[in-house]
Amino acid sequence: MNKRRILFSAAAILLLIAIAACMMVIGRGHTMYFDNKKLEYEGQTYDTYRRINVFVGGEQVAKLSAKDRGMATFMGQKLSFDIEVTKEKGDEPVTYSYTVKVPYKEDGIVLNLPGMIAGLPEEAYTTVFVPMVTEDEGADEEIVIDEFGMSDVTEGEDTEP
Amino acid sequence: MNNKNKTASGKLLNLLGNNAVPIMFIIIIAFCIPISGFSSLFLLNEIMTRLSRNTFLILSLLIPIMAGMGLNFGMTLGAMAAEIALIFTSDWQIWGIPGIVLAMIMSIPISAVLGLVCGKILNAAKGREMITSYIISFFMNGVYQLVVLYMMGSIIPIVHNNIKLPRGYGVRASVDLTRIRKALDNVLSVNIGGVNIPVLTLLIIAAMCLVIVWFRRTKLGQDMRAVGQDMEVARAAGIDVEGTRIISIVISTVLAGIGMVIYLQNMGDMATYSSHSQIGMFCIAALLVGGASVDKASIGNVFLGVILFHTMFILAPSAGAKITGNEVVGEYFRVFVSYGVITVALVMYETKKRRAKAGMGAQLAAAQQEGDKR
Amino acid sequence: MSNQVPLLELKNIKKDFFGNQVLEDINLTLDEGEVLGLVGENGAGKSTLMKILFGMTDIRDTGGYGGDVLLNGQKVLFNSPFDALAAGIGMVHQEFSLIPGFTATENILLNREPQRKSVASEVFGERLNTLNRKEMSTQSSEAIAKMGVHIESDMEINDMPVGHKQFTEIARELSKAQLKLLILDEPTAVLTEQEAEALLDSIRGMSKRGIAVIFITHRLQEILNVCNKVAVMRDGVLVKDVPAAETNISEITRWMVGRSVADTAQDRREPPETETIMSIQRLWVDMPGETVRDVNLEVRRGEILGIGGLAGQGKLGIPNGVMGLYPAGGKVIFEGKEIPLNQPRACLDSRLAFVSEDRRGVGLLLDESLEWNIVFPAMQIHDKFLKPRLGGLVKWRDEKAIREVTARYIDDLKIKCTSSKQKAKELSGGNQQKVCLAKAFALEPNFLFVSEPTRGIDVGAKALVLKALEKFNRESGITIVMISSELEELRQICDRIAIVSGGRIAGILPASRSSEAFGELMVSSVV
Amino acid sequence: MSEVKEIKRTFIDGVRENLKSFGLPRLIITAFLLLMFIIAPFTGANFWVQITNVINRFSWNAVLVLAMVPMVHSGCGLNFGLPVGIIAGLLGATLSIEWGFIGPMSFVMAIVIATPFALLFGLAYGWLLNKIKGGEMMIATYVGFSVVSFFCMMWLVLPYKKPDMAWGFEGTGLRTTFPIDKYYGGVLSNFLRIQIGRLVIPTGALLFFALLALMIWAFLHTKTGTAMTAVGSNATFARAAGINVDRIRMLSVVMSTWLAAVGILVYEQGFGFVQLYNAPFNMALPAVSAILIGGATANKASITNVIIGTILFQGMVTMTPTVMNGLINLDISEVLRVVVSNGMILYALTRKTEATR
Repeated sequence: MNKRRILFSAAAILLLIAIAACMMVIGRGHTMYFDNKKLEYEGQTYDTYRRINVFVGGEQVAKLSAKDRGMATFMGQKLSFDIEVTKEKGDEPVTYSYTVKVPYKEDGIVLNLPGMIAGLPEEAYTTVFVPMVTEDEGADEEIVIDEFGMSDVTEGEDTEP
Repeated sequence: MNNKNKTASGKLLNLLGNNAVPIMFIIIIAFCIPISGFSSLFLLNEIMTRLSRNTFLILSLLIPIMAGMGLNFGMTLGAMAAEIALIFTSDWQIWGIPGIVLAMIMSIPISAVLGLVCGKILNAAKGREMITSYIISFFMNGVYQLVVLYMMGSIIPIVHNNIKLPRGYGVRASVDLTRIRKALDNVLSVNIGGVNIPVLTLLIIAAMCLVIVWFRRTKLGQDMRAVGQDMEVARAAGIDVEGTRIISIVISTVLAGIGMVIYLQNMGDMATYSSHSQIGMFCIAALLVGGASVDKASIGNVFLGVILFHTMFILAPSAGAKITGNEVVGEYFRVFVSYGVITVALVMYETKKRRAKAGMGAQLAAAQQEGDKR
Repeated sequence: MSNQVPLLELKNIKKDFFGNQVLEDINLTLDEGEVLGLVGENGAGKSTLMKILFGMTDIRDTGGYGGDVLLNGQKVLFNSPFDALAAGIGMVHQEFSLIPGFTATENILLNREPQRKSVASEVFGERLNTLNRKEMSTQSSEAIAKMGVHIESDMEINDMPVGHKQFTEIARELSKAQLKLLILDEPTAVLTEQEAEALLDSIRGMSKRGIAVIFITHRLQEILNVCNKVAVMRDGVLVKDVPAAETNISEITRWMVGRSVADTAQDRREPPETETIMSIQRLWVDMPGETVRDVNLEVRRGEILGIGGLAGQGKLGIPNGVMGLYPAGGKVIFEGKEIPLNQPRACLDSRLAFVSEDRRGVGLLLDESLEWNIVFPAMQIHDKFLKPRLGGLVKWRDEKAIREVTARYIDDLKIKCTSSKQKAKELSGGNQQKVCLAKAFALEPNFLFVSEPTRGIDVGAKALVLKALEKFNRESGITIVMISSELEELRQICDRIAIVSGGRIAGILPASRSSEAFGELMVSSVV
Repeated sequence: MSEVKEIKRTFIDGVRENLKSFGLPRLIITAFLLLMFIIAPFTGANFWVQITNVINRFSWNAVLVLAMVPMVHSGCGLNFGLPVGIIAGLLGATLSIEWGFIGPMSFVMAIVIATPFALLFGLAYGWLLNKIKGGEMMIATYVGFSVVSFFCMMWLVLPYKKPDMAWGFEGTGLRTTFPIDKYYGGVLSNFLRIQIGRLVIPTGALLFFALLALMIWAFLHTKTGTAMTAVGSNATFARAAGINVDRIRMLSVVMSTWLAAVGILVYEQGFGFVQLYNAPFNMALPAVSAILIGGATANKASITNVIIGTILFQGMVTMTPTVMNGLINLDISEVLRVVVSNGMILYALTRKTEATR
């Protein structure tokens, strides 16, 4: 009887852990950056396109002219998107569909679209996104815990001779 | 004849007296609505938002009241647990509904441990549960700060710089929750006549209400009611009084943790060091406004309380601005009302307790007179 | 029904509290379905005996008991009331053990509710079983039916008349399937006549079902009506154990109060035939457990008047009411002037003083020194032990005078203490009582109420306290009203003794009358 | 041989007894503070400056802690409603300045003006506490909060005009904080101030506290004071001895409230600023924990408890930041203070032996 209960509660806890694990996988958020930039790979140069429109699930997330960067956020470890590419002014747009996998631990990756359209290997057109280090903040991040309204302590010391 | 009249009017007075707080609030609100100049649509939308945001938190207060432990100021502990969980899910970048669910699950063990500690301390301070739980919330706030401000980032790994303080450890004063903002509320949400209704959140609240109703019918619920009314009798009947009281606090803390996640997903932003500190006070005030007392509270009180209290909360600044020409006055007014309501409720509870003790003497005198007539 | 082995057998039960023998060699047997009436004055040892039988923990905490308890011929040793319950012994206590906001059904089945399993209970344990309300009401109805007295099973305890609360408790015991022996501790005390009659009927019913009952009461007629056997206890000894049919009220009374030693006619003085110093008229007092109803009493100047009676009959309420400690009504005239009730100060100003029966609660400042305890009321009422300072603007405590007077009382009353600065809580009960007396004497009263002056103190201290009172009366001519549950003590020093029964004065007799005469008054209109 | 052992044992027993009565938390705090003093010089902090800090903060806060004593004595418990008196003091301060008093006179007038308010508030507060005997602490807390939040509105609404205090432009409402150098800033601290090297003693402020403490001490030796102690020790005893318990309790509340009013003025003169609005919210808990650290219980407190408690508490408050910063470059003193002071209150609340009855 008691054993049965232990079994059931263990099962309940496991279920919760399983849900949590599942949530960690499907809820992991990533950012995908789309670059319409020139790429040099193995001595060859892949030039930018005049215009690239990026669609995720039929919704336009980026409209890139040459040298632009666009982005999309998504949950889970892979993203399927369509791009609509216009090579030169007046050309008919061409549509490509891609599915890109993102490693769990990376917050964001950058895709070089010209390289991708050219069918280069994955390591050629993907780079890990490194956020810029912002130096200027910090001054505004003074945390004052003032449980007892005793901020005068330090002030009081300053006024000492 | 005269006597009978007296009791009838006495009953009416009693009824008014028992519901003095809600009635007072209805009057305040009725007075403020025209002054504030808000449209009814705006008001309805605001009330709906706050209903979905706060109700779950307030529901967490019901169980300790049932167990006779008064208003659980220690629900703050659950809120802290939820915040710790949300700091982690934010840092791990778990977004949307999964982020919310994960935060809820993660908050449970933290809440349970904090609730256990709180329950144990409260058992050592029987008869003074409220002031003790109030001080516990302050005490634990210190511990929370120790963990979040000094240990996170140094001992407990925190990766992202938008969460960590620039100095390398400690969490920033504000944690951005845009990624889970209203994730719950937006699911199945419908718009009726301009009023946005977060159906899923309301369904969760409804489910919680059902759970509480069901809980009252369980053996544990029955034990809690017994312990709440008379600890000694319950003990004599073989009920584990201390254990039952601890369980009630643990349940309350866990529910408060889950409620806090719901609250914060609606807000979409978390003030790391102050979100929790006021939450207990506002929840308790809302419950009391709904007509609950220190020893009796129902689900109806929760809903009425949320609606009345938060309507006042929305109205006060602009009504205050219109009356005194200063919006800040209204803001202070609502704080004053919150504290005032709690004070009044506590005073009413204590005086009622004392009044119950008197009254036998009059009976004796009457019996004697009765004897004379015969 | 086997007649060879009795249901319950007590063999040579002995019990002492720290050397103070309260039970001596109790032998008693009880058969299935037999009803035993247990009578005795307060302090005779009835409750201690029942506590032993019911496995109350305070017995074990104070060193256990001697002798054996046999149930169905088997020796049993209960470590807690739960053991006793499991063995089939039920007890209905004098104080209600009911949850006020629960219905009768909920109370009857408290912590024994029939339950239904649910999913949650598989995970979180049995306590999340839901209550089976239908089954609960069936079971409680059964128990109520068994009792033979109808009560509303859906009514909340709060809304019930007192009698029904009592019946709810009895039904709770009856609902336990294993019940073989039921102990009823003064169950009729709170009942109206009709309800009491109904209860007696239900006891007969239980007896027919084979449940043995031990019935403790002060209403002797009830015992004769319902019991098979009467056991009389006095001073920790079972003095008589006879079939109820072979005795009568006056005989039982005599066994209850009678001392084996014949009345030693002391050099008793004649009751002084002086004028009335205090006249109490139509007094009611709302003192929980000691309600006073419509008391009229004349106290003569210079006498020692005793007030006796069984516990709970209201004797303690009289001084507490007059002195304003509990809500009271009526009229008290002292030295020709009416004293306002409910104002302790007015009484003290009229030079009345009171030594309370509740030493620790009312009588003493436990955390303060002896000095403070003794001089405090005198200081506050008569401005004694104070020195004027700043031209009389400030009344300063005169520590020297305080120390001197305390030292005097310590000598006079032989209070055992390390110094006059010792805290009151560190003294023994007897010495605490002496401090209370000193406190009253320091007030230099004209009239003194002394309530239970010898309760809970040892024999030596008892004699000292009584002597001190007598001396105080004889030498200073102070009128004393002494309230005590111990009749012999009253008879020893009082001139007249009033007996309170049912909240009213049942009669006043000279102390020289026989114990039996007082005994009959005591049980005359017991509630 | 065995005799020596015997003596030794009784000696150890004696020490243990003393330690027990001293209380473990208090012992830890004292040890902690001593440790701080020992470490302080190694962290580069000047010893005398540290001492000066502690004395200084003691002189600001001691009166507020003293305000606990009368209510504890009459059995009203720890005065969580301290803000009620503080508000009376703030009314005195602001009105005194508004009406143009300056220098030492403004301090005297602030006390004079605060007194009727303190009496009035004290009477109302005491009346309420008499209605709810047994539940004082929780209700006192919330009464304090209610009064403070009510006066948050009042500070805005009342027609204060003095530019030193009021917001410049709109002309309505008082500022949250304003300096009082022109008025009574340092009025006590600088009186008879002694400076020896880097050690500075604010003699005037200490004398003022001593005066008030002496008054309380003297009061407790009078007939009424004795009655107050008795009420706190056993209210039923006092009632049976003819004491009007409600009136004594009322008196104690009025005294506590007045002391709190004076206390906040003393605090301000040391601090040099007046803080309005939310500031009084947080004044009660430090005072409560200070007196508890000093060895008081919920119904026994002495002047000694006040002095020891204030020194220990303020010592902790001033020393830890300096030492912690110097030592590990990590200032967890705020957190430490929160944990210690609330922990102390919790400890007191969970003691079973609140009163021997």
